[in-house]
Amino acid sequence: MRDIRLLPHMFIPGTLIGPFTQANPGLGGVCTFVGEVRYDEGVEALELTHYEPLTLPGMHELADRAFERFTLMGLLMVHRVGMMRPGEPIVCVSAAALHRRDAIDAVDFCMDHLKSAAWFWKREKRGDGWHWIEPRTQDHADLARWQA
Amino acid sequence: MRDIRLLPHMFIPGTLIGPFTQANPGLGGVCTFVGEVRYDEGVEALELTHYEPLTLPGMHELADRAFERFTLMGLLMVHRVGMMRPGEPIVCVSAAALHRRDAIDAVDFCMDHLKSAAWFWKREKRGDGWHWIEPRTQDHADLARWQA
Amino acid sequence: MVTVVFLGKLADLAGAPSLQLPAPLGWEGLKAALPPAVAEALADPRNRVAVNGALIADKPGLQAAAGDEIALLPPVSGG
Amino acid sequence: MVTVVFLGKLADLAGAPSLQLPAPLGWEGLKAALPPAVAEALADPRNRVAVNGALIADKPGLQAAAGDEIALLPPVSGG
Repeated sequence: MRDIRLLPHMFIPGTLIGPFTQANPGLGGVCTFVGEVRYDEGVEALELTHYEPLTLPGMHELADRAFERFTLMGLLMVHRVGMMRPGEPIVCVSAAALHRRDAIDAVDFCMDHLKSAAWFWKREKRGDGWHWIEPRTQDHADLARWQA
Repeated sequence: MRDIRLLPHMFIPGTLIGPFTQANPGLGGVCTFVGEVRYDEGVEALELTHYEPLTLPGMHELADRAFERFTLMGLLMVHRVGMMRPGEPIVCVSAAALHRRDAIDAVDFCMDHLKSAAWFWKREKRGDGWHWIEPRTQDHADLARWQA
Repeated sequence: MVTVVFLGKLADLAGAPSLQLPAPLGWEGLKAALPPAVAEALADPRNRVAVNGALIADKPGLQAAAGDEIALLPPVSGG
Repeated sequence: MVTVVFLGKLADLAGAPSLQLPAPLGWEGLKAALPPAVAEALADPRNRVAVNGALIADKPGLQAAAGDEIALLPPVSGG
């Protein structure tokens, strides 16, 4: 079960995760990460731009690599694009596997790559206008863990 | 938000995770692991025995250590006890944090400890009767990762 | 009386989940009152003993009074 | 015509999300037609170029024909 999507509208993670879990009978474990737009001081909105011809194929390639690297039964990878408000879900990655190590590591792997190696450009709106967000040093360090 | 429970009856993870997420407003991410009883060839049922005076305090100590080790906003740790059928959820750990690394690592940490260092005794029923399950070598290796 | 609770495999060896023994009860008294296979298993340091929910470090130093609960705990099993 | 799409910060520099330029279009023609700040940014190897959704390794070798879409991609940003 493989479900990779870009969503231009608000979503409720529970409505994706329930069916995803049901679609992988016989699994040993499911790990799920849901990221939400944080209530950072002064941030009114966040906009995530993508470039369709690269962004979705890039997510599919990332899923391919996750399936090669880990023993998975299923992978769900859903990313919001467009305008979001603090508190809204922005990303949901769920991995189903026979063993928990594969499920947890696959989610970790996908999240690190989505955060700093996927074709998204994020900017936030503050009182004085829009500001582009640079990846944090921590994000680059997280990504480097998988390159050994 | 801290919710540590032993459950003697079947539960639906979604009914725990939704309210848990709602109870931690301002979070950046939530990581959740749900383990289910696998459909292993010939296994008809699984029984998880605990010893109340040690098992629940042990889970609370584990939660204390997770809160010390990671920067968490909330932690949900629910474990089934009693008789289970293949396909039923057996454990659900969910961690909410400002940053994904803390949420994912806290779930990983708690699961490794619940699997091989918590006071549970697991046995499975096959055609020829009940068999106690020994921790896998992989479980000990997983646990050792946190002792550095 | 002292309640002795057997967990995991030790319940199989004991043939019952628990047992009532007269108080007071020390280590030698406990071993003498248990089925031989359980008494023997207690020598294995991986099998732990708790009194009223607290693990004891010194098994031969066990002292249980009336109303106490002794738990005999084999290594946890899961996976 | 060739469509030129600006992503992220490059859209701010260009003052628009996209631009139509006459075909055929090469690297020098592209740079000459862009606002100077964008043309300058393209020299930075961290800013990538894709033609019809495929990243190109050799920017100066760019060749776009009528109907092609050129995307100018700054480093991704997120976190």
